[in-house]
Amino acid sequence: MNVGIVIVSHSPKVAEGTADMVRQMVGDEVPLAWCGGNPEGGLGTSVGDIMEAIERAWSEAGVAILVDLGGAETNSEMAVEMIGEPRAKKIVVCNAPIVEGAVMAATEASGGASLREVVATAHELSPA
Amino acid sequence: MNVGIVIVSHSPKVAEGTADMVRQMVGDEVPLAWCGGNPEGGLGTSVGDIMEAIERAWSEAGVAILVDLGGAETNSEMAVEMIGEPRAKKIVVCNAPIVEGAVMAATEASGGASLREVVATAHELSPA
Amino acid sequence: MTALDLSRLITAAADAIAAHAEELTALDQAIGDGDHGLNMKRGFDAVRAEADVFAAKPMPDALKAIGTKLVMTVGGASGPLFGTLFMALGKEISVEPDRANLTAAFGKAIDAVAARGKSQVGQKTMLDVLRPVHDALAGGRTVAEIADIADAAAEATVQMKALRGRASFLGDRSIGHMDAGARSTALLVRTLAQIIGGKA
Amino acid sequence: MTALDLSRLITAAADAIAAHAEELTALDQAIGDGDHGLNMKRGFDAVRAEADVFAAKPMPDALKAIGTKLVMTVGGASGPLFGTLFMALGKEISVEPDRANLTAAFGKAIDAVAARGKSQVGQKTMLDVLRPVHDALAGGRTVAEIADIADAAAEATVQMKALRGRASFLGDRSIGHMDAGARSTALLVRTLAQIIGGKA
Ligand SMILES: Nc1ncnc2c1ncn2[C@@H]1O[C@H](COP(=O)(O)OP(=O)(O)O)[C@@H](O)[C@H]1O
Ligand SMILES: Nc1ncnc2c1ncn2[C@@H]1O[C@H](COP(=O)(O)OP(=O)(O)O)[C@@H](O)[C@H]1O
Ligand SMILES: [Mg+2]
Ligand SMILES: [Mg+2]
Ligand SMILES: [Mg+2]
Ligand SMILES: [Mg+2]
Repeated sequence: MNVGIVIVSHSPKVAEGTADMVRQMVGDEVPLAWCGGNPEGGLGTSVGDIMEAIERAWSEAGVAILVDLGGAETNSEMAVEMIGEPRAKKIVVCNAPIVEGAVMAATEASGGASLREVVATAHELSPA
Repeated sequence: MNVGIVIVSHSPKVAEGTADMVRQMVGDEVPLAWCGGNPEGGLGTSVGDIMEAIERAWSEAGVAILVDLGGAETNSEMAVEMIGEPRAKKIVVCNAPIVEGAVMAATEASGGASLREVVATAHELSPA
Repeated sequence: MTALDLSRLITAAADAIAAHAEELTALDQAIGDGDHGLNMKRGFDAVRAEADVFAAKPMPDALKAIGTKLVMTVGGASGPLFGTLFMALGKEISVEPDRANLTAAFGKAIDAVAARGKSQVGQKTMLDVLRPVHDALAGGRTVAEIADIADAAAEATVQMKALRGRASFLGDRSIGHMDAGARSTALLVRTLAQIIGGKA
Repeated sequence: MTALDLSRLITAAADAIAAHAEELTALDQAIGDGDHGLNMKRGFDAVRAEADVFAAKPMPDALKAIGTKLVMTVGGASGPLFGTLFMALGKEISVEPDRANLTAAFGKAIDAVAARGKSQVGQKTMLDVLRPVHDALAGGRTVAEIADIADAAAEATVQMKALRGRASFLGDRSIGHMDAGARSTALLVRTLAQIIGGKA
């Protein structure tokens, strides 16, 4: 089973559009879910939505989360902690750009790469 | 006059959502335009649409273009060449992630930074 | 502390946030994305809506539940940060806390916030109010003094350069504006101090 | 070359792309985003729709206009690349080109494509067909030979690792599949060769 990809943006449009681009590259080979917007639908992120997206993209091989700016990262880390062990140790919030990272991570995941390899591919897109 | 920002994604949703995030940070202080999708509206980019977006975000201080993947970059460079001198030398296609780069570049531009400074801020987000 | 007390504290805190939502948003607009007031109001309104449910629980459970509610409703970076503060406080606090226990628990809760935000004092965040408040608590200051110390600490963020959160995108241009999260923290501290002080 | 000839060439090229659109898309699906057939068809259909307008122009202007049309309509990375090929060809070619002029102009046009794509031979792209075709043209090969050389060159991309374009995201997994842009280039070369050869 391939590693799953979760896309968490402040903007639901960015998250959905990124998922479209990922699907175009990897089809249905990779579990994929996205969420965006605060609990009222404005720009922001929602811990509950992130937890549900992780659920939808869940894979025993692990899940890589791509986020945009600060709050998306903090809320995603919070979501992983609330999901708790044993699953939390198979979920990584990537330090990578959201759009480019999602496409590259998903492409890597579609080839059957491990969570570690998928995350490493995404991290290569960020300054050291 | 502040440097303008143009957002060019394969996905119109990503481009529009990124523009929403930029507006939330900088309001109307920065000329801003976006485009996305191929000439049929599918995922891709359109040189004509990019040229029009540059027109909308035009500033005598220059324009920084943020793009997502390969084709968006090549089509943006083509658009700049077709616009031609004297404006072309005031337009830079940034080597930076689209969402994070657009927010950071616009934030920098809103402070009255030069095109060189705006582009440098975006470039800091990419691996050397 | 009785259930009535906790319910009153919650209501007062949510009222204070709601009354200052526009001010908080304006602070965030100057050097951020202008949603801090809305975010805090959304979270504290949600907490107030279940004030009686929380107040019926033992103090540790009540604080954990309040923290979880904030985490799930705020929608900005401040959500997991304030949420973690309350959740960690609930984990460390006694059912009938005295000042020593409260001080120790508060210190650990601040450490948890710093870990969540990968941040520390001096970076122009809520931590720049939380730490001085903890020090004042540990130093035996009165509740009135603590409220003043919190305000002064928020004021002191004006001259800091932001190194965490969205304001850090502005670099030197973040100097000269008060941090929104520092302001909301001071506001909460004064509100709680007034009620506790009024009672004492 | 008469206006009739150029119009026939355009129509034949557009027909060939349309007939192979699904094959090109399938190649791009294996190691890309699966739109190359659609992209090329969109571009060449647009060129065919104005075949007579282009054919009425002198050769240099016709090629530049065809290139511009491809740039504006293809919608993928192949648009500015094929567009640049035709635009640069139009800039270098004579009104009545002989083989020497065609060869020189084609060489310069390929350089322009390489500059546009920041790419070179061996990176599993259209350049891996364009260069061998230019060499064959320079080496005095017949049009039939040139068409075979183009096909072989496209076939040779199967074993290459992609270093440009979307296929490069796959790293080693790009090996074992033909590059879509190399295939469409070979297709265009054979189509033009057949018409020019049939006429000669
Ligand atoms: N990494 C962090 N560590 C500590 N506090 C932070 C951090 N990031 C943001 N903050 C605090 O959160 C406040 C911003 O909250 P808010 O506007 O609700 O969230 P967002 O920045 O996601 O829009 C800041 O003013 C600051 O006090
Ligand atoms: N940088 C480049 N240099 C040369 N050729 C390239 C480059 N990038 C892509 N190509 C060519 O373009 C083809 C892909 O075209 P297409 O699928 O239409 O565009 P996209 O990759 O934007 O979806 C590739 O098969 C390759 O031959
Ligand atoms: Mg904010
Ligand atoms: Mg926000
Ligand atoms: Mg393609
Ligand atoms: Mg494409």
